[in-house]
Amino acid sequence: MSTTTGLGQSPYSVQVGVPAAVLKAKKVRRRLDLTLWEKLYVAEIVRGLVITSKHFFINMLGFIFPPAGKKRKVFTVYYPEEKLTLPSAYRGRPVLVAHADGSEKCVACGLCEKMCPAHAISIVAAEKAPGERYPARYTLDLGRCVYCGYCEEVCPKEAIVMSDEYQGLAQGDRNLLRFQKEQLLRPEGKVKTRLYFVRRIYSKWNY
Amino acid sequence: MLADLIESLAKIVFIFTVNVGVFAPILGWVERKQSAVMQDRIGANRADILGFTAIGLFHSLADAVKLLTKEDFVPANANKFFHTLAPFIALVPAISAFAIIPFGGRYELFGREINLVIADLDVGILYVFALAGLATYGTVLAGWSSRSNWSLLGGLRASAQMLSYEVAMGLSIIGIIIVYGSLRLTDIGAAQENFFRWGIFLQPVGFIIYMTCAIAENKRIPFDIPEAESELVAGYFTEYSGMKFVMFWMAEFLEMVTISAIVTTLFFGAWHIPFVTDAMLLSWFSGFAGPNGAAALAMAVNIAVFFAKVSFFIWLQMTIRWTLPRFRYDQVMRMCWKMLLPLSLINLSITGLVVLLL
Amino acid sequence: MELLIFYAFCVGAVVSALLMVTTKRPVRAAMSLVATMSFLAGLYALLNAHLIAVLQLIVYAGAIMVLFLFVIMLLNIEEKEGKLAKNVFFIQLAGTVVVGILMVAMVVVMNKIGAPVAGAAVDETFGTTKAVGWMLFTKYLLPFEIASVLLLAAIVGAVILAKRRIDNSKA
Amino acid sequence: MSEISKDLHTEHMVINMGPSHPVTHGTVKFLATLEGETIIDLDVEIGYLHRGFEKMCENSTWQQVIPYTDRLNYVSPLINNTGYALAVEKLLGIDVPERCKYLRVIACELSRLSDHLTNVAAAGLELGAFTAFLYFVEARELVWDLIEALCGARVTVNYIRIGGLKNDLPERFEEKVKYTFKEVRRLWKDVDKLLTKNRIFIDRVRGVGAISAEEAIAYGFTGPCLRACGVPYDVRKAQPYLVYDRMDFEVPIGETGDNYDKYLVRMEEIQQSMRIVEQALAQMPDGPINVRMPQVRMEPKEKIYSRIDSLIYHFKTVIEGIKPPPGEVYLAVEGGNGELGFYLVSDGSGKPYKCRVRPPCFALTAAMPRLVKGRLLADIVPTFDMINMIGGECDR
Repeated sequence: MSTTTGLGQSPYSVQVGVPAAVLKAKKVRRRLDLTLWEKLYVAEIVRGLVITSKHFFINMLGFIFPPAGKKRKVFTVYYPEEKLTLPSAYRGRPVLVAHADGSEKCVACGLCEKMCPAHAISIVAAEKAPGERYPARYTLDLGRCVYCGYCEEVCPKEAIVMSDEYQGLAQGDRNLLRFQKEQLLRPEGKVKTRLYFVRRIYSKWNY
Repeated sequence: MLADLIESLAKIVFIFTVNVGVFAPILGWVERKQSAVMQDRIGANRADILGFTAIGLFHSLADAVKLLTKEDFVPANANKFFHTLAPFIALVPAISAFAIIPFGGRYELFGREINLVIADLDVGILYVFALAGLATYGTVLAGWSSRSNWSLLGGLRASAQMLSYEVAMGLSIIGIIIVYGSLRLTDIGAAQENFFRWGIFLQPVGFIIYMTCAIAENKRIPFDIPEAESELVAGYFTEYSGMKFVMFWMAEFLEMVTISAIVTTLFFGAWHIPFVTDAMLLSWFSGFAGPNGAAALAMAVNIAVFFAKVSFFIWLQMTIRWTLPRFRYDQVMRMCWKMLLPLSLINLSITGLVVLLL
Repeated sequence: MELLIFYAFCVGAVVSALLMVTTKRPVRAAMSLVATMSFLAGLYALLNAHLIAVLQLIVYAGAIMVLFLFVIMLLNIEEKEGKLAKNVFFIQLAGTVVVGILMVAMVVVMNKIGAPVAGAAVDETFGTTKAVGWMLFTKYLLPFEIASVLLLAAIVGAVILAKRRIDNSKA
Repeated sequence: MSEISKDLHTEHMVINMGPSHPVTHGTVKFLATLEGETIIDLDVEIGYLHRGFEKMCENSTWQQVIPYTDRLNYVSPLINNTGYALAVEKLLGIDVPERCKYLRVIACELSRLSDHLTNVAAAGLELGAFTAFLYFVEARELVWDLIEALCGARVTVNYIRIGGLKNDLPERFEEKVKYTFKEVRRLWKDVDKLLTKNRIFIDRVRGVGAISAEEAIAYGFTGPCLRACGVPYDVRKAQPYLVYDRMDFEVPIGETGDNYDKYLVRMEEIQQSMRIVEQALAQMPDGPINVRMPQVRMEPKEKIYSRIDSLIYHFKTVIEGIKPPPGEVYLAVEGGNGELGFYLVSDGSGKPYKCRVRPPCFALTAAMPRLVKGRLLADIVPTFDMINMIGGECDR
């Protein structure tokens, strides 16, 4: 305590070596005492009621006469019937990209497995032909996945991307969340926008 | 004799249906929906029958089914007898308080004089206070018998708060009683036929005090300290579930209806439309409906006007509940004893003086 | 019909009063007293004394008994048997004798005075707020005022006693 | 002592508030000893959300830590990301491009905005003002929409990278910001009207949880709670990082350090944060967002697909991790609750030797008994809300 006493005399700015003009302190306590009018409770309560009932009536009108192009004024979404438009950056469940013939693009290099912070990916690599690797088993434990998007970021083959799928991830049994290669494969056309997004964000501004 | 019995039975059935059958379940929905609209949300809208949702109205039905079939849990250490008794004690006064509130005027129908009130008691408004006093036991016993620290604290807070506010509430009403010279609610209602003799113009301070005390008595925000969920989990009904929980809940809603009805009767012209007397109504309707039809129509108009006013005050109470933060325990007591009580005494003496001088 | 209700209330009042006396659990006793008060209020109401009935409920059942209960809860008195439990037999005997004597006395007095008057015997305004108020502020004004002064004195005395105790405990 | 009070049997009531109690959001337990309703003793027990963050870091590469930091203060994850990335960059001795700095400032301030909105809203909620809560949650939802458009996730953002960023601004971001801030300012005004001058709210928060500046510093307060005591200490001003020295903003300070001042400071900081975002968007230059160091920040995808040297670097960086020189570094940023410090030790390998976090709300939570002792039970509510303890950060 003794080291910090005397703070009242020397402003704190002196102690940290920053001039007071830089700190630009602004007092926020607008008034110390309430006026009698405010002390009576009633005025402020009425003001609060006016605000909330303003919201009430505007929203009621918004339900009865919705603004053009929308169903209602409040922006809550009726989830299963209506769905959000996801931004292009959105990271949903990771999926594997398939070639046109249905085989996976993945070459089982193991970068995603290595990078995954949650250790959700495990790959068993095999060779189709000499020098042509492929994942014999590709297990993605969605119970562990944290949707960080590192797998997509490190993949040198555009073989795994974050899709915009977010449904079907609530399961009673954890084993059902261990997705195998077959469950994860998506045709290239389905994740085209994401592939384009990934390619673009990494190249456009990097240098 | 038989006709009397039928008449009063009809009135009881009507009020009971309106209160327990219509208001209590629907208010649960109204509270959810109104708060949602106030807060830029949509609110309950999922429960449906054959795909028809009726803007969420079926939620009250679903709630009822859910709560009735829910396990009725009693803590191991609780005093089972009082734990079971408490919700009933809370609910019964809330239901029976409506008996003395007039919801219409006095009319001649088929040669019988019909007064639209279940019991036209001479002591009138005092009856409501008596019942409010009994309602305290519900919360106190619930808090005590649960054998939970939160419940006990809630019960203690509830008893102190409800006792204190009863005093100020009683005193705030006396002004109205002096002005109209009667305790009988039908008299007070009839006296407000003239728009400029509505209670709100004669006793504006009394209205504010009564409204405050009534909300405090009903233990709703900003006075919900006995159940303040962020402090005491749920206060005196922390340990209740299922049907018993619903009874506290219903008691709260019914009390809200009663408060609105009393405010309407005492301060907002009861069943009257401004500048329209019952005689005017009768003369308008008798033009095309005959004397009996006119009386029936006038009664219907009275009832409609009365319940419209009641609905408005329910809306107002809900708006207050969803707008304001809650007090602290000591602030509630200070407000009662140091602000409302002196204020109502001053109001009382000024009213007495004015009445005496005029 | 009315008589039946009257007797039902009577029986209720007596039974709950007995329960109040016999039970060893404080909260149960307090609640029995509340029940007695409520039944008494019902009796008053049936005797056309509506104001008294309501006041009985407001003041005794509504306020005073809540305070009783409040105190019992605050003190957190366990549901224990009282200290007198050892000599139950003698106490019961003594109680029976006392109650018996009282009963006999009551019967004698009743016979002397005659049966209680029926409700119809009083005039129309009996028991109305106006009538009671009129009596209170004219005929019985002095006793009324004296009672209020007495109560005030009691309140002041209670405050002083409570305050002194706190001061003492601090010192 | 009189005979009566001697026999009078009184005892204290000990109640457990938490770990699952409506007010102890963030999972903490208060062991309160009550005399009537007055708190005569309070014990704070933390650790219910301990995940072993610091130990986890020691077993992951430097890049892998970033998603973990999201979960520290989960209300303002971008600030945690930034703090960690800056600390590692300081260890590496590298400087990120201009545009990256501005983007980081924008991200940080959006995060601070959501943090303060949540905090003020939750305080209102727990005092019973549910509507004020939902107005600010609505505002926060809009801010989160911005964050989602920027980062791809609302809470677990994982946006900042060592030596750069994950991606650049999305299209039409300025328009969205403009719209969002218009709405946030509208809702801010409504909440301000609902709470700031409401006597009930003032009674609940004014004078409660007051602490002097000296004591606050002794306890290790930082952030809005220290500023509420009247000390204009803000890491963004005192030790400017990124481009905060180019921003024109004010440091709101209070007077007594009570909950009302904390509330006012936070309300004002919401406004200041919006100002900073607008300025940063206006000043932001065009250019790269990542450093040109293949051993730190991976090369663009096209290069990796086409060039063997890039691919080799890429593999080396991912598998072995970034290898900062041995040494130790401490770097603090202004988090949502105060000074969020990262103390990192490197032994030259691909993994942190030690990663220690200085959580601002740990010191604040430690002062809880001092703030509420002798006050009423209900005063725990606003005091704890204004302290804004975040379990993920406090327990780590």
